Amino acid sequence: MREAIAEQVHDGDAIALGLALESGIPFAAVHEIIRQQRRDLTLIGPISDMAFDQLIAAGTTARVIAAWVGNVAGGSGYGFRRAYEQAIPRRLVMEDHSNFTVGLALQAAAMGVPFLPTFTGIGGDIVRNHPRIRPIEDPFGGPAPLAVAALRPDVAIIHVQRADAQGNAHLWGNLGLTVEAAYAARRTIITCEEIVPEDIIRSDPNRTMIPGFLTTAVVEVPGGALPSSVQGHWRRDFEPFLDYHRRSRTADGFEAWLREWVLDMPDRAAYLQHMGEAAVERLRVRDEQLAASANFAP
Amino acid sequence: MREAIAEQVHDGDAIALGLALESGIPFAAVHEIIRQQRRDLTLIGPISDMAFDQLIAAGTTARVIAAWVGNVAGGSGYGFRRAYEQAIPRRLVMEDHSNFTVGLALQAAAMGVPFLPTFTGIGGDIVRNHPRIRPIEDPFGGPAPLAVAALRPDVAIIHVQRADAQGNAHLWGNLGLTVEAAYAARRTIITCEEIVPEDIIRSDPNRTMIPGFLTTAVVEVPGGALPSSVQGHWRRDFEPFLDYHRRSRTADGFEAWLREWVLDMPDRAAYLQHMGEAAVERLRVRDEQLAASANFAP
Amino acid sequence: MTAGYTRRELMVVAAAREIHDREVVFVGMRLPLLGFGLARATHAPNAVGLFENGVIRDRPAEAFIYTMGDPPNITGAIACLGLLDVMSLLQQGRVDVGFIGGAEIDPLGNLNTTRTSGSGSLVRLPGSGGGCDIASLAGRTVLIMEHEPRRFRPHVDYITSPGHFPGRRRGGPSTLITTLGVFDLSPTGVRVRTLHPGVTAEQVRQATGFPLDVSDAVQATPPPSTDELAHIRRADSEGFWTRRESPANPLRTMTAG
Amino acid sequence: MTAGYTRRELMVVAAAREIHDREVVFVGMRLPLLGFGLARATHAPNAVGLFENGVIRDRPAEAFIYTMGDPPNITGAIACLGLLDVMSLLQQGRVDVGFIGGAEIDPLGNLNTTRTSGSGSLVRLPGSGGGCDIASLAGRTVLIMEHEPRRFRPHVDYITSPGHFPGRRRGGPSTLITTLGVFDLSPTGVRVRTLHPGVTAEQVRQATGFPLDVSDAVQATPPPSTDELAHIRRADSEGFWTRRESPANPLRTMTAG
Repeated sequence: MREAIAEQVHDGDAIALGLALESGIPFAAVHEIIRQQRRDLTLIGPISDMAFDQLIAAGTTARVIAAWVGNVAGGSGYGFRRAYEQAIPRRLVMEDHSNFTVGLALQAAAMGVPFLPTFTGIGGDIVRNHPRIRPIEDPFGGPAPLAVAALRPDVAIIHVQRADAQGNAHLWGNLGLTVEAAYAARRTIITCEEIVPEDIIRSDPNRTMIPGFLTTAVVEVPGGALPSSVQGHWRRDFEPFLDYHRRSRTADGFEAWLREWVLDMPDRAAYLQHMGEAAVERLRVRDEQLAASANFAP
Repeated sequence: MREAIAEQVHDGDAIALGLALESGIPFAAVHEIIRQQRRDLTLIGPISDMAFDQLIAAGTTARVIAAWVGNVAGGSGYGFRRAYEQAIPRRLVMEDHSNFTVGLALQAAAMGVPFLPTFTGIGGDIVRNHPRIRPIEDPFGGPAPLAVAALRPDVAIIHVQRADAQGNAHLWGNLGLTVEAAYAARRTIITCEEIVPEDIIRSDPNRTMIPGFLTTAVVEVPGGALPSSVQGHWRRDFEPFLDYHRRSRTADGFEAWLREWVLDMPDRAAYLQHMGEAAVERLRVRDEQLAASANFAP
Repeated sequence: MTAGYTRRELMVVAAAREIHDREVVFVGMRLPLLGFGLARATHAPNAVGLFENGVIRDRPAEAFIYTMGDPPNITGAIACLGLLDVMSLLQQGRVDVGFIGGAEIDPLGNLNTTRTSGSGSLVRLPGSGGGCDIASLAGRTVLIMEHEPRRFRPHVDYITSPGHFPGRRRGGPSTLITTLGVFDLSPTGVRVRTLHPGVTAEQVRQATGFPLDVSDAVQATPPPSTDELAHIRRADSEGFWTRRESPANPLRTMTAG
Repeated sequence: MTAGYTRRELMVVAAAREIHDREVVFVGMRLPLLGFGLARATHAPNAVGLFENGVIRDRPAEAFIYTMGDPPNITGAIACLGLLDVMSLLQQGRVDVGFIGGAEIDPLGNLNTTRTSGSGSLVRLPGSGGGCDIASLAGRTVLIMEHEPRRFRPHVDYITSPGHFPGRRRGGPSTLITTLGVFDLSPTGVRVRTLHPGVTAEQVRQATGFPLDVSDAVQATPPPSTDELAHIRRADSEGFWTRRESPANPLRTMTAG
């Protein structure tokens, strides 16, 4: 994780993460970015949950391009609010989107086109004087849509259930904007529950959401998305979201939280240890509800 | 099959089929359309293989919107050529596309936008004076792309491995433009190898390529895509493609082929019987190469 | 708690009644989710629910979910697609009704969940999520709000989710369900449909930050039936969404997402 | 068959040499498919192959395939996506090199697979398939053709797959591999790179329907090595693609699709 972030994430980069919305948020990578003190980042995502709030409050972030920034469990993201309302710890530029427009912006980059048309947002303030959204005519004479300009992240960070050593990644459950962002991004970091032999991936090519030639780093980090959920691996852990919500209400509270859960943790293994074995085991999915078999024999 | 075609496919309809390209071509439905003597159809698809050729030669078709019409095994589609070159059995209007532009046209309809931009085809004749493709400006000042107008089929016909009674359909292997067409079409007919209990579908919601509320008819037709392949169920049968290629070289030859394989066959069961049990069994996939398990337990 | 049910339970019932059988519903979390489950269990057994993260369900999750991305909402879903797939279905016009919440509303049904200076100083709210998309693209929308004067404003500071405006292509807010009553929304403004049992016209006028014509003769919101209540309590067995009446509940400012 | 290998085997080797290690290749069927497999097995072990139906492979199928949609091409693939997914990767510029065939070609590398009156009467060909897309969007394209005078025309009747033209955004045909030789293509036209062993300059001039400067001093296409040949013959054990030299072979008019 340490090397992947060191190599792939640079000061000033635009980073897409939290793309599956409330699940599979790559917190291990987020915390490593904070530990490595990246600066002037742009964060891109639909609904970021508290990952963006942590990155903002830790001072890594200059700009956010997102549809919703907060803490799904607690509502407001206090780190986000402090930055936006009071420029603490630094000024934050916000590019507001809806889930659809940020998705279209990523998809335009994924498709290699300058923009995609849409009818969402017309009549509202998101699309008014938006740096990435402009009115456009329908050349076929129909009602005029809006054009959402392509948005190409420098890096997408994506947590999946399994990948092979080449970075071919199987992901199931929530997808959100994961695929669009991986296609759009210049570099893609895959964090995964397990690195598996390539035969596992090849047994189900329709499950490969990210082909390995798009992946620039793959890291095995079991539990790397906790406290968010990972289908078939981890339940959502509610309490850390509420705890973060309470403690991040003040800048001092945030600093204490940050020290405890990020700065004092050398890596994700330490984080899991700090959670405690009982907590980890309580969240681990042990039941099996397997996908019905699909035969790929030729 | 008979009732599904009677209810869902009308004279003058625009029908999308052959969407997964060379596999899963819904020949059972194609032959039923011919038996029911539909007229003035528009056929929509990327690479149609001999399904379009048969529909054209049988006189059902007024117009084709496609990227490639022929017989992948044999090259030329003689029925298509007779119609295009000599208006036999009737005049055929051809709207030429590339695979990408016909896909974008369907995807525009699927997305509910009037057009999608692209850079494909610039400098070539497909996009010149095309009824569905026009130059457009990039409102953000970049190079000017083309706009491909939305194309909404009246019906999409799709063959899948399994569906439940509500039409929620699992499809694996080749996808091509299947999903885009099902989303774009006003009505969707699913033909499937088997209708399964809904629990099978729900065990793997990421495998559901077509949600049932888009499906207007679901028909169990094992072998309904033969002689094309169906991953995990049927190998491709090469000989019928070559046989059709040889026999369709003349209009009379086509008529004899049509009588033998379509008009004299009341339904797909009769078709399989006419193939002969040995042939059917030779094509049936008996090996198992199952997708690696994916756990959906919460 | 009034007459054996909470206001929020009544709001769930009102939400359920906005869903007709066979409709495709863009479901939000919390009360709309419970309303969807209730509608399916009663008068709309063939309704289908879409979630903006890509999930399509024809029945609620079997275990409690806190977010639409929680694993029980995926397990047993009909389909789990991408965000753009369900947004495309929405933009195409395949969604009959969508539910949205907001922090502030104006008489045209414009919702603000982005930023407000209503209380004097600038407060940044989380943003649209999918709210703007549902408001823009669904066949009609049902809005769910806390009924407080500071939330009902003549003009909102920021229109996150557009309400009625001239030239609207489709849809718009049709119904507003609040903690005090149920209201019809149209391009001409807000009209009271029913007030919740025990709520007076004066109370509503006081709680609405813009002029609203309310007569004392308006009918009462039909209370939940025993069956409806039983269903809601099975679905929200801890009363997590339906009984927390505290104004400090931070969930209130969440979007539908 | 010349010197222990067929022309088509030589063409496969020439195609393989157009693929560099780590490149992303839009693979066609037939000779390019064999070329991709050969390149992977020799000098380009990390090349990745995309097929327009959505398949991504890093090694050829284990059984013979007749179309890119045949089941063995899916079994063991890295990924099986939709057509638009791979076309998007192509349009984005993620594909280094694509292979295309055509029925007719002009000196700018424009290909026609749509319709021709070259033989006097109108002949309808199958159309573009993905050929136009690969020609328009790949980082560079390699064209594979039968070298016959009626196919090499000063101007093609219909430009299905655009070659070089002023204002081209990206790419364009870089190499033409024919039954007679290997040629460089550029905005300034066709230049001979090598002629296949035994082919004379005069033969090429005769077989090219537009003026072409060919010197007798041009080098010979390097023949397949023993290893290369062994690999090709394992991959195409029936000689299905590599030994059918009959001009009646109907497959010749197929596009890359």
